[in-house]
Amino acid sequence: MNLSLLSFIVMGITAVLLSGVMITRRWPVSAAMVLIAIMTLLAGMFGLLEAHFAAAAQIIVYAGAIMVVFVFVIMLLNLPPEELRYGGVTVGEMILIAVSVFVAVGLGTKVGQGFLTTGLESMGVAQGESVAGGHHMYFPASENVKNVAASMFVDYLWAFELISFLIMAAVIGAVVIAKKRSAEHADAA
Amino acid sequence: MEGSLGAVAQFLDTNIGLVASIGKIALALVIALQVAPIMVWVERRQAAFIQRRIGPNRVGLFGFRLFGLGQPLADTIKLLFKEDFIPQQANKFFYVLAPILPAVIGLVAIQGIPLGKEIIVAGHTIDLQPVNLNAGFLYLFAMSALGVYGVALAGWSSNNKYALLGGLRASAQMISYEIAMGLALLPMVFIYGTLDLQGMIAAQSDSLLFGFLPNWGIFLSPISFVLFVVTMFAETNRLPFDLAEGEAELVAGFLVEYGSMRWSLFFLGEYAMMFTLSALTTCVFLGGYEIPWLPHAQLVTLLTPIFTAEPATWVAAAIGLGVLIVKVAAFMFLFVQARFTLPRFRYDQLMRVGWVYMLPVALLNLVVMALIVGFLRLT
Amino acid sequence: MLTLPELGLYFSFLLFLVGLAGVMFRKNILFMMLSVEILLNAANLAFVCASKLTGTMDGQVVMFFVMAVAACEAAIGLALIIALYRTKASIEADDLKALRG
Amino acid sequence: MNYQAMLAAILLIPLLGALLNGFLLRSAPRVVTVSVATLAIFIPFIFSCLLFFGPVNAGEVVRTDLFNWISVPFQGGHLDIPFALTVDRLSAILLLIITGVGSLIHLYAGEYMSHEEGVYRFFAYLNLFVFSMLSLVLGANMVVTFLGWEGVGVCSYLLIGYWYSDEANARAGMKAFIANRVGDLGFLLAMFMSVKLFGTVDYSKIAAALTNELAANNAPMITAIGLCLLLGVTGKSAQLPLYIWLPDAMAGPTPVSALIHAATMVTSGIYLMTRMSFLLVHSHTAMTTIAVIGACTALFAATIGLVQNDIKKVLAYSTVSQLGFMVLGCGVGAFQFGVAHLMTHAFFKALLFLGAGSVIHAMHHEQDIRKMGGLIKKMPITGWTFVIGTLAIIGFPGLSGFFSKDEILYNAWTGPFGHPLLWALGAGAAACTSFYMVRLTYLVFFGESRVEHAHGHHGHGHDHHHHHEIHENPLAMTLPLMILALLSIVGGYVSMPHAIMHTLGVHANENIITEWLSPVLASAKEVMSAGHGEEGHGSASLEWGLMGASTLVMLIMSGFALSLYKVGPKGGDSIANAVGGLYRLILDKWRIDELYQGVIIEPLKKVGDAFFKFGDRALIEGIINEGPRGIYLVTSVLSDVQSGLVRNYLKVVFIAMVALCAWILI
Repeated sequence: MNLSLLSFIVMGITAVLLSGVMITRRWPVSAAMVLIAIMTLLAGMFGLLEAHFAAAAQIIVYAGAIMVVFVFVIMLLNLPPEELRYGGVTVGEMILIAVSVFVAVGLGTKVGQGFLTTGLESMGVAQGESVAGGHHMYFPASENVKNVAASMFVDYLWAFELISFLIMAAVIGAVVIAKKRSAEHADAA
Repeated sequence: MEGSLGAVAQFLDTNIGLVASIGKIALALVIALQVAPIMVWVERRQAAFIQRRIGPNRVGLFGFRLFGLGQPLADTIKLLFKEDFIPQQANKFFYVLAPILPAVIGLVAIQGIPLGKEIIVAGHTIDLQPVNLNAGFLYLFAMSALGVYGVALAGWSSNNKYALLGGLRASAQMISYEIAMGLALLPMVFIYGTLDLQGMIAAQSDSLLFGFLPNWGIFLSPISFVLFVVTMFAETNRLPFDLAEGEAELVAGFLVEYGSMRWSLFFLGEYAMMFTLSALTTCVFLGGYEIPWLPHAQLVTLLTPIFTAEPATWVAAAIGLGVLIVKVAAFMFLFVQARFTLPRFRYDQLMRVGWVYMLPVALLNLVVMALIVGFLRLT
Repeated sequence: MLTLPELGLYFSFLLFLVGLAGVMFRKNILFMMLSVEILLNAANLAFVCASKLTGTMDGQVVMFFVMAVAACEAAIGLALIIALYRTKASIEADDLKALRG
Repeated sequence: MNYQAMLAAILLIPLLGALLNGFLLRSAPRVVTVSVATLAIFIPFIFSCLLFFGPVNAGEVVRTDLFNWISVPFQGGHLDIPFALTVDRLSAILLLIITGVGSLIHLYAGEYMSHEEGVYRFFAYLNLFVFSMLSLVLGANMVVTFLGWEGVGVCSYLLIGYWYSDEANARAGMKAFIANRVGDLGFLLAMFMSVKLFGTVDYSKIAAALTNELAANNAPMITAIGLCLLLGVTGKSAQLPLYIWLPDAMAGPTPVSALIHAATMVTSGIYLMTRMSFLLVHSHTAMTTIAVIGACTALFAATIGLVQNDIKKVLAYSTVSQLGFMVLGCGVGAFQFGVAHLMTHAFFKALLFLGAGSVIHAMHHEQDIRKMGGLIKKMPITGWTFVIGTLAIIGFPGLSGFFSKDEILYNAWTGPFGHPLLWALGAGAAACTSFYMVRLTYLVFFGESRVEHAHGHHGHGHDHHHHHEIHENPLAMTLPLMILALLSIVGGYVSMPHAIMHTLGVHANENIITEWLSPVLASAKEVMSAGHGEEGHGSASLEWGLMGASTLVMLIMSGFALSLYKVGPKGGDSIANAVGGLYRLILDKWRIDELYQGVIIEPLKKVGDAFFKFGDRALIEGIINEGPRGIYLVTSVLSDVQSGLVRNYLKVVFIAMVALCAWILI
C-alpha cells in the first residue's frame, strides 16, 4: 500500500465522516466551515487523481468563491441555530436509512475487486487508457491544465459558451431576486 | 563516529528530496515569520517619518539602539504576556480558529514562491521553490482565496455587531476583488504560456525587450500590473481598502474582540500574505529573483571560476534570494507608503471601484492582450 | 486490487448518500443548499475518477461545468433565501408549500 | 457597375429603404424619413434609366439569379426555382413607370402627409410596396412574380387601412385583401398547372416549351391556365366580377390611390397577361373571355362613375373603367396597346389622383365635389394640370389618352380576336368617360365656389390646423403634377395610329410601342397571325372613321356635361328624376355589393356558422373540454402525492438511488 493510496483513503474517509458531521450541525456557520474542509479534502483527492487543475479550481471556485458567498449570506442573515427536529423521522425513513447503510456496506465490500468499474471493461476501457470515441489528451499527462483547456475549448466549446449564458442569466437573476424593489420602498414610505 | 556519519550521509543522499523539501519549507517559514515584526517596525518608523516625528527608536539590545530595532521583540514579549481572554458570548471554537487560519494560510501560501532557481548539492539538483506544483500559480491563488475565512470567522464568532460588519465587509470585498485579480493576471499566463512561476521567471530573463529593457511582465502588460497591485491592496485588506477594520467606523472591525497573541496572529497572517503577494508580483511582473540584464545561468557561469561549480550555484542562489527580497521589500515599502498617504475609500466607492472600474478594465485588458498575443503567435 | 478511481467512486457514492440524507432531513433551506453542495461535490469526484479511469479529459471538463452550475445554483439559491427571509422571516422549507398539488 | 448588379440593386434598394424606415428611423425627423423613402425609389429610377437606354434598348435581356430559392424533387427530376430577376423591353417600361411615377408620388406624399404623426410607417409600407411591385415585374418566373403579387396585395391592404383607427378604412382594407385572395387563387392555380404542364415556372422556359403541338394537344389545359390567369387579373386589376374592392380602396391616403390603385399595382394584371401572351393566344376561349370582361368592365364602371359625388370615387370608377380598356386591348390581341394605355393611364391617372389629392389636401379632407367649385382661381397649377389630365383621359385629340385609347378601340374592331360589338361597348365606355370626367372637372374647378367656410370636418387629427383660405400647395406637391402633366401630353405618341403616321409622313412600319415590344410579343404575334391568316381586317379609312367617331362622341358628351352642369351640381337632377329607378340603381353601384352580400357572403356565413356550431362547439370543444376533465379527475388523485415538501420528493430520489445500487450489487 503506497503513500498516495493511503492518503487517498484517509482523505476519503475523513470527507465522508465530515459530511456526516456537516449535516448534523446546528449552526449554519459550522456546517459551512465543515463543508469547506470537505471541499479542501476533495481537492486533495483530485490532486492525487492527477487532476491538478481541478484541484486548484475546487479550492478557488468552491472554497474561495461559492462558499464565501454562503458564509456571507449566513452572516448577513445571522440566523440562530436551528432546532433539530429529528423526532420527526418516521419508521419508513428509518427503514430507508437502514437499507441504504446496508447497501453502502455491501458495496464497500466489493470495492477493490474492480466491481464498480467492471461495466467499463465491456466498453473497452482499460485502466488509464483512452476510451474509444472519447476525447484524447492533447498534451502529456503532466500538462493537466493544457489538456483540460484543449478539451474544453475544442471538444466542449459549445457547452462552454452555453454555460457562460447560464452564468449570465444566474447573475442577472440573482440581482433581480435579491434586490429590494423600489416599489416596496414607495409603499413603505 | 565515522560509520554514523556515513550513515547520515547515505541517508541524506537517498532522501535528498525529502531533506531538501524540509529545508526549503523551513527557509520560507523563517522568512515569512520575520516579515511581521520587521514590517511593524518599518511601518511605525515610516509613519513617523511621514508625519515628521521620530517614532520608536529607543528599544535596543544590549545597549545598542539600532534605530529601535528591538521594538518588535519587545512588542512580541508584551503580546505574549498579555491576558488571553475569550468573550463570554463568542463561539469558542471559531473564535480560537479564526486567527489561526490566516496565519496558517499565509505561511502555507509562501511555500509556493520560488526563492531561487536551483542549487546543486552533491550532484543533486534542487529546485528552490518549496512546493513545486506545475500549476504553482493556481496554488497561490487558492491560498489567497481561502484567506478571507479568517476575517469572516473572526467577525462572526466574536458575536459583536462591529465585528460582524467587519467580517461581512471583508468577505464581500475580497470576492469582489478576487475576480479582477484573477483577470489581471490571466494575460500574463498566456503571455508566458505557463502557470509555473519558475517558467515565468525564466521567460522574463531569457531575452531583452526592444533590445534594452528587461523582458519583465510590467513592461509586457503594464495595465495588468497596475490592476494587480490595486487588487493586491484590496485582497490583503490594507489601506486604502481596510474597510473591514476601519477604526473610525467599526471601532476595529473584526479585530474588536481580539487581543494579545490572537490579535498578533492576524498580523502575522496579514504580513505573510502581503509578502506572498508581493513576491508573486515580483515573480510575475518583475523577474523574480533574477538580476536585471543578468540571467541566472550567466551569473552561474560568471561565478564558477571564482567558486568552482557547485558552490557557485549556492552563491548564485543566495544572490538571487537577496535580489528577491530587495524587490519584495520595495513592494512592502509601497504598502507602507500607501497606508500613510492615501485616504480610505467609502464602502460604496470600494464596491464601485471593484465592479465598475476594475472588472471591466481587467476584462478589456484581457481581451486586448489575448488579441495581441494571438496575433503575435500567428505571425 | 484497490485503485484510486474505484475507491473514489465509492467515496463519491457515500458522499452522495450522506448529502442526500442531509437534503432530506434538514428543514432549513440553507442546510439543504449546503447539502446540495455535497451532492455536487460527490458528482465532481465521480467525474474526476471517471476521467482518470478512461484516461480522457471529458470527466474533468464536465466537472468544470458542474462547478459553473453550482455557482449559478448558489447565486440564485442564496438570492432566493434572502428574498424569502425578507418576505416570510423564515427559511424553513416546510413553510414553503406553494407547490402542493 | 454591371447590369446584373444594377438589376439587383433596383430591387433591393426600396426594400432597404423600407427596412430603414420601418426599423431604424422610427423616431427620425419627417424630412429624413421622406428623403430616405424618396431616394430609395429615385436611385432605382436612375438605374432603370441606365438599363432602359443601355442593354434593353439594344434588345438584350438582362437576367440575374440571386440565389436558388426552391429546389424540390419533381417528376423524377428536380424543380429548381431560382430567385431570378430579368428585365426585357416589357418589364423595362413598367420599371420606368414604377420608379419614375413612384418617386414623383413619394415626393408628393412627403408633403401630403405632412400633418400626420408617425409617417415612417406610411413610407415604409410605400417602399415595401415598390419593392413588391418591382419583384412582380422583374421576376423571371411565376413564383417570384407571385411573391411580388402577394406583396403588393399585402402592402395595398396595409396602406388602404393606413388610418386603421377608422373602422370603415380597416374594412375597406380587408375587402381589398379578400377580393385579391380570390384572384390570387387563380394565379396560384395557373402556376400549378403550368408546373404540371411544362415542368417549369420560368417564363422563358415556358415560352420555349410551348410549341404548337403541345398547345394543340393540351388545349383544355391551356384554356384553363388562361382562365385562371384571368381570374387573377380580375382580382388584381379590378375587373368584373372582383372589381368591388377598388372603389373602397380609396379610403387610403391619396398618394396611395395614385401610386397603387391607379398607376402600378392594378396594372399588374395587364403586365401578367402581356407576359403570358404567348400562352393566352393559344386559347380562343380565354382571349374572348378576357376581351368581353374587359369591355363590360369598361362600360359598367363608367356608368357608375357618371353619378358619383366623391372626387376620389369618380376617379376610382374611372380607373376600373380604364383598366377595362386595357384588358380589352389585351383580350383582342393588341397587347402592345394595352401596355401603351397602361403607361399613358399611369401618367394621367396619377396626375388626376395627385390633383385630387392636392384639392383634398387644400380642402382639409373634403372629398364631396358638390362642396367644391371655382377652385382654379385659387389653385391654378393644380387646376390646369387637372384639366390636362382630364383632356388626356377623355381622349382629346393630340393628348396621350387619345392615341392609346384609340388604338385599343380600333383593335377591338379589327384585332385578331376583335368584334365590332366590343368596339361598341368600348366606345360607350369612352362616351361615359367624357361625361363624368368633364362633370368632375367642371364641378371642382369652375363655376361658383360652394365651399363651406365653417365646416367642422377635420380629418385624422388635424385639429391643430385650422383652415383659413384655400391656396395652392407647395412645390413638392405641384412639381409632380407638372411633370406628370407634361408626360400626359406627350406620352401617347408611342402608340400613334398608322393612319396619322402616314398622314404625318412618318415612314415606319409600326408605331413605337409595337416596334419596342416586338421581341416580347413575337411568339404571340406568330400564333395570332397563323390562326387568322390575314393581318387584321382594318384599313386606314376605317381607322380614320373610328377615330373620328370617338372624337365626335367625346366632344358631344363633353359638351352635354358642360351644358348640364354649368348651373352647378343640381344640373343633372332633371335627368336623374326622369329615370329615377335607374339613377338610384347606378348611384348604388348597380347594387353589386348587396348582390355579393346576399348571394355569397350570407350563405358562406351560414355555412361557417354551422361549422362553428357543430364542428367547433360540439365536436372539438367537446373533446378538448371533456378530455381534460377526465384527466383532471385522475390527476387530482395523483396531486395529493405532491405534498409540496421538497424532502418528500427527495425521498423518491433517495429510494431510487439505493435501489439502483442494490440492483447493481445483486
